[in-house]
Amino acid sequence: MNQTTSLNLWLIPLLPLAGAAINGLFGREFPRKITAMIALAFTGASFGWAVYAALQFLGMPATAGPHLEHYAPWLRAGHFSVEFGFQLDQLSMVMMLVVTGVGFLIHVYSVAYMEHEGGYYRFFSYLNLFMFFMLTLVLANNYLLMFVGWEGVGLASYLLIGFFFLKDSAANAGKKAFITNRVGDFGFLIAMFLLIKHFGSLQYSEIFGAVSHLPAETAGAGVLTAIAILMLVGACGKSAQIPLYVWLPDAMEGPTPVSALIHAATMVTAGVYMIARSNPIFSRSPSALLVVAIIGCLTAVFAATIGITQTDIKRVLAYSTVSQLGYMFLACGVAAYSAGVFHLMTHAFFKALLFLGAGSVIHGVSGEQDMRRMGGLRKYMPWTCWTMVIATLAIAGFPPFAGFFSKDEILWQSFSSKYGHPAFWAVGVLTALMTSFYMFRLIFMTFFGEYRGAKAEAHGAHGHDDHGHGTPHESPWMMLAPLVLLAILSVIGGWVGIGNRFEHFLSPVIQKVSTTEMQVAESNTAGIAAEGATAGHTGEPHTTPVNESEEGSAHEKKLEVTLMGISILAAFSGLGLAWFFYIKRKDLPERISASLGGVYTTVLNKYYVDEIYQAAIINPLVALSDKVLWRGIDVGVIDASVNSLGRGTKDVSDGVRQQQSGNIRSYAGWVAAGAALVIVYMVWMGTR
Amino acid sequence: MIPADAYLRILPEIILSVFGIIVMMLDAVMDEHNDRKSLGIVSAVGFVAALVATFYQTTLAPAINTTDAATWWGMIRVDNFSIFFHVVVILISLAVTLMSFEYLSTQNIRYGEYYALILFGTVGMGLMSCAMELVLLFIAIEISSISTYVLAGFRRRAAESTESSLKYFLLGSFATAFFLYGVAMMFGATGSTYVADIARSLQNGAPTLAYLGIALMIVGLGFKVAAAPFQIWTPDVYEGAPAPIVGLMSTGPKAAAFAVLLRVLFGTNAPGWFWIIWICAALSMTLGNLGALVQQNVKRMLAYSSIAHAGYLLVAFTATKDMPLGISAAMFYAASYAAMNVGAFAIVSHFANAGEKYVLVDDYAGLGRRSPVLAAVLTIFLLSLIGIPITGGFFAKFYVFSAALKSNLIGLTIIGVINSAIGAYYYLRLIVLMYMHEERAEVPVQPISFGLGLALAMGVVATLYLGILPGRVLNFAIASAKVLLP
Amino acid sequence: MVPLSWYLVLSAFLFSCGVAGFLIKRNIITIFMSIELMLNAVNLSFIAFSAHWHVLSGHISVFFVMVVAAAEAAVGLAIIIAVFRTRETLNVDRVNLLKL
Amino acid sequence: MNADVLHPFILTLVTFLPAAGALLLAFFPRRDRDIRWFALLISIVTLLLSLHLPWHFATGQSGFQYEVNKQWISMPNAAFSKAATNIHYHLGMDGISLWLVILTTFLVPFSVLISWKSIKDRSKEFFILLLVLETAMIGVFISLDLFLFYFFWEATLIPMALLIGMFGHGRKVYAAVKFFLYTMVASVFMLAAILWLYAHTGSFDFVTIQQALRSGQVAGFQTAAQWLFLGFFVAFAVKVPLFPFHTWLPDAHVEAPTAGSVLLAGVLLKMGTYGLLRFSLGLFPEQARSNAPWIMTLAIIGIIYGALVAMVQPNMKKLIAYSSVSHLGFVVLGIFSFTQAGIDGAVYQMINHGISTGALFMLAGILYERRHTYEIKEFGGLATPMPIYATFFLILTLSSVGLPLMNGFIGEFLILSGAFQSRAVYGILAATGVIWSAAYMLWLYQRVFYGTVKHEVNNTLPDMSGRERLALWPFAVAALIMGVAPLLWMNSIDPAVARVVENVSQQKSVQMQTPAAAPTVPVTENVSQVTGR
Amino acid sequence: MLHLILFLVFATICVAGAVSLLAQTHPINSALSLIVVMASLALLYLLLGAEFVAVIQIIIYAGAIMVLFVFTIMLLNAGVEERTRGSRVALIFGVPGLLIGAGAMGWVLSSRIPNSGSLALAGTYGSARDIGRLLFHQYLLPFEVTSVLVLIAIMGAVVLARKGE
Repeated sequence: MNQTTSLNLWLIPLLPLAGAAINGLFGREFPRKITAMIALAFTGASFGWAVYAALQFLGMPATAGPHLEHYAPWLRAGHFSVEFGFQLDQLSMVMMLVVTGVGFLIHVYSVAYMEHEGGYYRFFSYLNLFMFFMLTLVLANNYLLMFVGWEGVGLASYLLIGFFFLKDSAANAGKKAFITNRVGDFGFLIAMFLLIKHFGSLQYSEIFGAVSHLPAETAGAGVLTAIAILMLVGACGKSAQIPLYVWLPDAMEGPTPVSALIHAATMVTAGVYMIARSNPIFSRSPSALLVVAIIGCLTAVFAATIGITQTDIKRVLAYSTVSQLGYMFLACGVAAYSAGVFHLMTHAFFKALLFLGAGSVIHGVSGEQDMRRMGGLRKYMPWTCWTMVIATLAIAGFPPFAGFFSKDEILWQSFSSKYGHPAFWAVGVLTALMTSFYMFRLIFMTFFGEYRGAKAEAHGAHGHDDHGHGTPHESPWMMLAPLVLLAILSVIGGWVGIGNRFEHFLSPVIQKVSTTEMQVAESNTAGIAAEGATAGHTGEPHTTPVNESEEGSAHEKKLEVTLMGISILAAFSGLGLAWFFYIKRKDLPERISASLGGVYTTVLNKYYVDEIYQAAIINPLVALSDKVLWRGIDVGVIDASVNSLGRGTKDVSDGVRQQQSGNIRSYAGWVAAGAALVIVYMVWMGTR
Repeated sequence: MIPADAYLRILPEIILSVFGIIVMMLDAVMDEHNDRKSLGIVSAVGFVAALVATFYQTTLAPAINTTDAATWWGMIRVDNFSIFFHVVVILISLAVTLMSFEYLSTQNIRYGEYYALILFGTVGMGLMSCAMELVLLFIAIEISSISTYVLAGFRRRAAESTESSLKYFLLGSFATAFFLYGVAMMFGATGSTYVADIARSLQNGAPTLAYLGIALMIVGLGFKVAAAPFQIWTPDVYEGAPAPIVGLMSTGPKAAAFAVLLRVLFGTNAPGWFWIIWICAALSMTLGNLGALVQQNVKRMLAYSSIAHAGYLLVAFTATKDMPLGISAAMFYAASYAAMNVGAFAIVSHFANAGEKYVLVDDYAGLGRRSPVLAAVLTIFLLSLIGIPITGGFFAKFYVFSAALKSNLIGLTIIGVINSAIGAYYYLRLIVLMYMHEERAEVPVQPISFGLGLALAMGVVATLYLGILPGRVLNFAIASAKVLLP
Repeated sequence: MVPLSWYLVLSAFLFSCGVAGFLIKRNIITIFMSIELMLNAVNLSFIAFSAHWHVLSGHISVFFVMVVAAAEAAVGLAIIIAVFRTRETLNVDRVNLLKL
Repeated sequence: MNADVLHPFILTLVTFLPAAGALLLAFFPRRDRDIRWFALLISIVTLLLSLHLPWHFATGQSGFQYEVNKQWISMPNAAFSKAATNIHYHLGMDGISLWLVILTTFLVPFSVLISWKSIKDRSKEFFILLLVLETAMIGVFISLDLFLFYFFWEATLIPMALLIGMFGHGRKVYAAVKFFLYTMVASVFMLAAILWLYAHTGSFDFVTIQQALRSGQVAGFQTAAQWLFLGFFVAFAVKVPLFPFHTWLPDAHVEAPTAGSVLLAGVLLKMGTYGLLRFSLGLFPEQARSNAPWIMTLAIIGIIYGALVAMVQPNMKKLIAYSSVSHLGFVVLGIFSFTQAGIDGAVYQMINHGISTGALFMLAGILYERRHTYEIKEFGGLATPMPIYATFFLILTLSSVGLPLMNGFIGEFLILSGAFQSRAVYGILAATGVIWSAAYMLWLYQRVFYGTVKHEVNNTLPDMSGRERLALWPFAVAALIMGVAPLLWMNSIDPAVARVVENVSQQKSVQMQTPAAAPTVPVTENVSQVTGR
Repeated sequence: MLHLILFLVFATICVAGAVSLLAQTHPINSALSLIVVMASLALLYLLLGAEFVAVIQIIIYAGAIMVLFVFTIMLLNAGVEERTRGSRVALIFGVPGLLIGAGAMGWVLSSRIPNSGSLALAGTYGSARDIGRLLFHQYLLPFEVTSVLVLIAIMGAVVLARKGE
């Protein structure tokens, strides 16, 4: 690694931190303009520096490998030590750019969106704080530092979800998010302990270096599997996968920009990032990968079904986020990390866009979130409408929108990868269909048909205060500009993936696995890489371990095209269905839902998962702590026994006291008795 | 024919007796109706003089032989041991005298005999610590006992006082008879009443008679030091007797009696008493503490506590593997116990008020607010009784137990430490009441008079000195322990 | 020719009688008398022993014991009088104000 | 002034300055203002003096520094040579005690500040007790003579009990007595053990005894060792408090005055863990090892149990008290993991807990001054009327939850990794603590600060005054610095701990050994083998 | 031989007196029986050659002390002692204890005497002169100390018995 030029990566996270600090400490006194200025300035600067750094990095020779910067030791115990140090490589670069870029746009958006909210400075300092932690997460060069960001973003999201803390629901959501994440972090922690125990370090370079000498754990599970699974737990927490996804929908209590930034674009994808980052470990544990894939599939389809039934616009998006994250996990699960990251990126664009759009809608209809009371907004807010349509096309996977490329890549990999399986593919397609269905449902319900909202709408649930009149209205340009930019990105964002350029770009980060039966591939990784470089346009997957013969690749091309076709078909049919139900035959949905009855309500109520958790875990736990541990053991057993001991002593002492009858003759009696004992004993002693 | 040396050897006793007589005379010529503070001052002077004399005695050579007139034919022996106890008892009596000025006036007792009796009693105690002959020992014991019998009954119009006096007297003389019988048996066993001779003849093997004698003497002395199972009289007597006198008899005669016990058990090669003392110690500690737990009357509570402390002190006796250590531990304990207990009773007597109305634990509620100084001082004494560091009580306990452990008396030590933990509770109760409760009934508190202040000061200084810099006293004790052993 | 032990046993018996008197008699004065009896018993053994050892110190001891007894008697009776004044009784069982 | 001149006296000075101040205070007229200011002055001077210690502390050195060793009491003793039998005035500090002393001197001035207004009645007594307590606490941490140690150990008891009993509220007497008796009863066993050691080694000197025991010359040690260990252990376990012995803590905390709670949680509990570390491990390594399993189990029970019980407390202070049980459980766990990391973390966690929990108690006290209750249900929505207060509370909550870049995290992480190394399952069980702590602290925070104001009175609550903010700022900052730059502390802690570890593990100290199988590979290598260039 | 007879006679009287001391219910009778005991003891002393002691036994004890007793009894005109329900402890523990202790002592004194030689009718070595020499020579200190004792006794008696103010 060459340390010739330092890119001062530390600036990138620290600038937002500075912004956060300034706003946090002195923001109370500032006018809103200044606050906004500061927030934008610092995030913008950080974005700028990120771009600069990225360019510098790309300028470096490809052999250079990751660009490392070591600042200071952080903590040390014996021989074990951790440092403050950043690492810039292809993967973190992508993340960095997404975070700073999308983050900046969302900052801009929020300036207008939050115009009328209380605690303006608080909001922006939190938002900047989030940027800081997120960037630390992605730039860290060791797991502990990543964990810092990991927990930090959790904190930020806690604060932002609970931003409207006057609402109990918001406060609850924030707490729920933090604690659920903590459950995940617990797994992450243990994973780190295992790493320490077995590699004596948390530095990526050292760990992966050490790992690269280990064979894959094809036979049974070993340390690496354990580590991988535990990391997966962490990832599930952050990225809202089954079973820890429950916090994300509630997180929608936060202001919409927050949902866009944290709960769609960036934070929730941290899990995917971590898995991709740890690919050397995951790749060596097929079983772990399988688990990842399965969880991904389940989450994807599960969330999608819920998404279909929701009527709260933000919740629909929330569930779609969950399901898209499932997609990314699926990708990682089939060892197609680059595909996962690719989808991560595109998803960041269009999902952010969707949320911002939704926010704009909500803003426009003065705080209403229920789609059943919207409709026909097309004519009131065209910009919002069309940008959102673009995003929808993207997420639904219509070519040539961004989503298409990434999603198609995932589907293909899930089918063809060494770890793939047709079942995965099938689920993927099904999900794709549902996705496009509920997304268009959203579009139709919101923008088409008649406006169903009451004109003089009472002010919004979260105290959102619009400009008095009830009629929907387009949002100010400061909110629209980001929409437009993101829309553009949602269109062209995917093109970088054409011909596996993206995957190829990431390949330095993805470590090849040397499994016993794969010695061949291992031996000529160079060859593969080279061929990949030349045969770029064939869209030939590189992580696919199947042998590299010409006719094989030709046959594969056919296969891939067919599959592609099917997925496109799925997208279109989703659109069709949505159109059929929500434009053509508006009465149908009710009927169907009625006919489905129980099933429908179950799904509508998100399968009662929250209720089940509440009843199965939380309530028993609280009851246990209260009734058994505290009142039972603490008060009932320990204190009681101590007190009874004391009482016993008192009783004994009363007994002693009773001997003081006050009668002289009794006393003499005692003395005589005592004397007798002494005498007898001594006589015995004397005559022995 | 009697050399001057001989008189020097009993100089403190002489001085005390002279002052006693002076006090009697003055009392006779004084007017019935004015209080006897002046006499108190005179006797205080006497004690100081006696103290000086005692210190002077350190220059004497500790000679002992039965033909030498200079030691009254071996009747007494002036050495570190006797000097140690002389100092202790004289200081005790001095403190008690000082605290009595105020007490007598509040109880309006106008008998100069009070002071005279204390003076003469001190003579007895002094002799107890230096007598080398059992008959003289017996007389000395009787002197100190009889004077305390009388003093205990000094609040003549109070039924409790006379009753306690009676109980003390009857049971006391009962016990004395045992002791005397023991003396007779020793005499019979060895043909002499001189400690030295007895020691010599018991050196190699003792006849059963000697065992019997020791047993009877232990009974008698055990009673005097209020060790279980002969402790039973203590609470009643202490409750009834006038507070300052309780302060006196719970420390002075007791210390002297311990001196005698040491003399008898260690000075005469007495055989076979180990387990008796062991059991006495364990019993005293346990019964004393348990009894004190539920007491409402402070004097009674302190009485039980004094039983417990006698137990701790006896623990030191059982450290026979390293006798000098054990003996010195016992001596040190006696001294520090005297310091703290006299102090405690000084406050009790000050606080008791006319007719000893306020002697209940609850009367002490809120004392910390009403007179912070008094409360603080009492707290120091109580902490010392509990055995909290920087107080003499702590170091004494510490030293005793370390001596015991040096002789591998783990069992006894465990009993001891557990007891000291139990004991903490009832002393703490008082502290808690003083500081953490508001007063219930309006209980008057007089300003602290000069005499009392002096007595308290003595107590506090002694307690802290023994707690923080016990070194010199310890070394003195060790030295005297060495001379005690035959 | 009387063996020493006879005297001693006699003294022991008298002593025990004294103790017994303390235990069973109700009248304070009588109790006090039994204490005197105990002292007498002790004296007897003193004398016996000094006869046995052919030394006079035993006699001296007896002399002192008598003095002590006298002193005790004086004080003791005075105490008894004082008690009688406050209590109007000589029954020891009734003198139990202080207890527990 | 030249530092070296000071070295022989500095410890004595730091230790007894507060006591001297208290003595002076005793003769003050009862004018609260002067008394307060004087107490503050004394405590601050002490703090400044104590800062001399880390300043001139020879980092990286494991031995005791600033040692003072004077004969104090010569206990005559036939069985041993006179020299060995003296009770010494032996002070000295290593990296472990250093920071505990600083913690003490750091906490006291703020305790004075926080009691500025709240103590109106008998403030003279209050500050005297406070200063005396400071002396005793410092003494505990730096005395290297067992007698001296016990001396100070017991000396902390009275002032604390009185502080609780005189200036507390509610069932203060019950609490005070309970506190006193629990600790008293426990510590007499330690006394017995100390006496045994003296009786058989003829010395009270920690180092001497340690060497004597290690040499194995001490007669009958093998049989007594287990009992001695337990004797010490019980005393410390009650102070810590470890799981079954903990019930005195909540009562003591709830009823204690704010300053009392701060020092109780901040320092007194550390005396227990410090004792475990210094004496239980230092004197009885074998027993420590053989007893570790059940002690660690107790610690883990304490962690989880304390957290769960804390979760359901209706009373703010009780909640924090139980959280202390949980936190101290971590410390004990770390200590008995016998790993460098674990013990490093334990020591660090002691300081953390002092900072964060101390501050939390201060905050609770501030609230109490305004509303005279700790009942959580009395509050709610406080973030609106008192935002600054809410912010401080949040920061310290996070530090106690163990958020990275806050002090709490460093300690917990090291402890857990240490525990994990020694026994994986313990590490895992204990790690659940991170979930619980988040649960109860955030729930508390939500119930107190979020939502709309439920009780009218709370609308008018004034936010933190300048004095209060002055008292809290240092804690928040310290929490942050300790999280970001732990090395400032670790550099002096690490060597001292290393020595402890070495002592307790018969073979050379076990640290995080890097397996020989995986030599650290330069990154370029493993990347290039992928790219193939 | 004579010695033996005399011993038996006086011993019997002695025992009888002691027993009657216990048996009598009126203090006066008890006092009288105590006097009997003392007198017979005096004679036993004579048998053992302790003339001086025998004499003062009569003078001091029977003479002074018992008179004092009788005087007090009269003063307080103590009647027949009423049979109050005595203390259980004295009977349950005291009496058995007494019996056991007495038994042990008796056994020791009867059978464990070092050289259980018999005492001849000794010469007059216990004469007043010898006693006097001893008393004012070797036992001078105790003798002087007794003066303090007596002084205390007087004072105590005065203080306690004096009519209250």
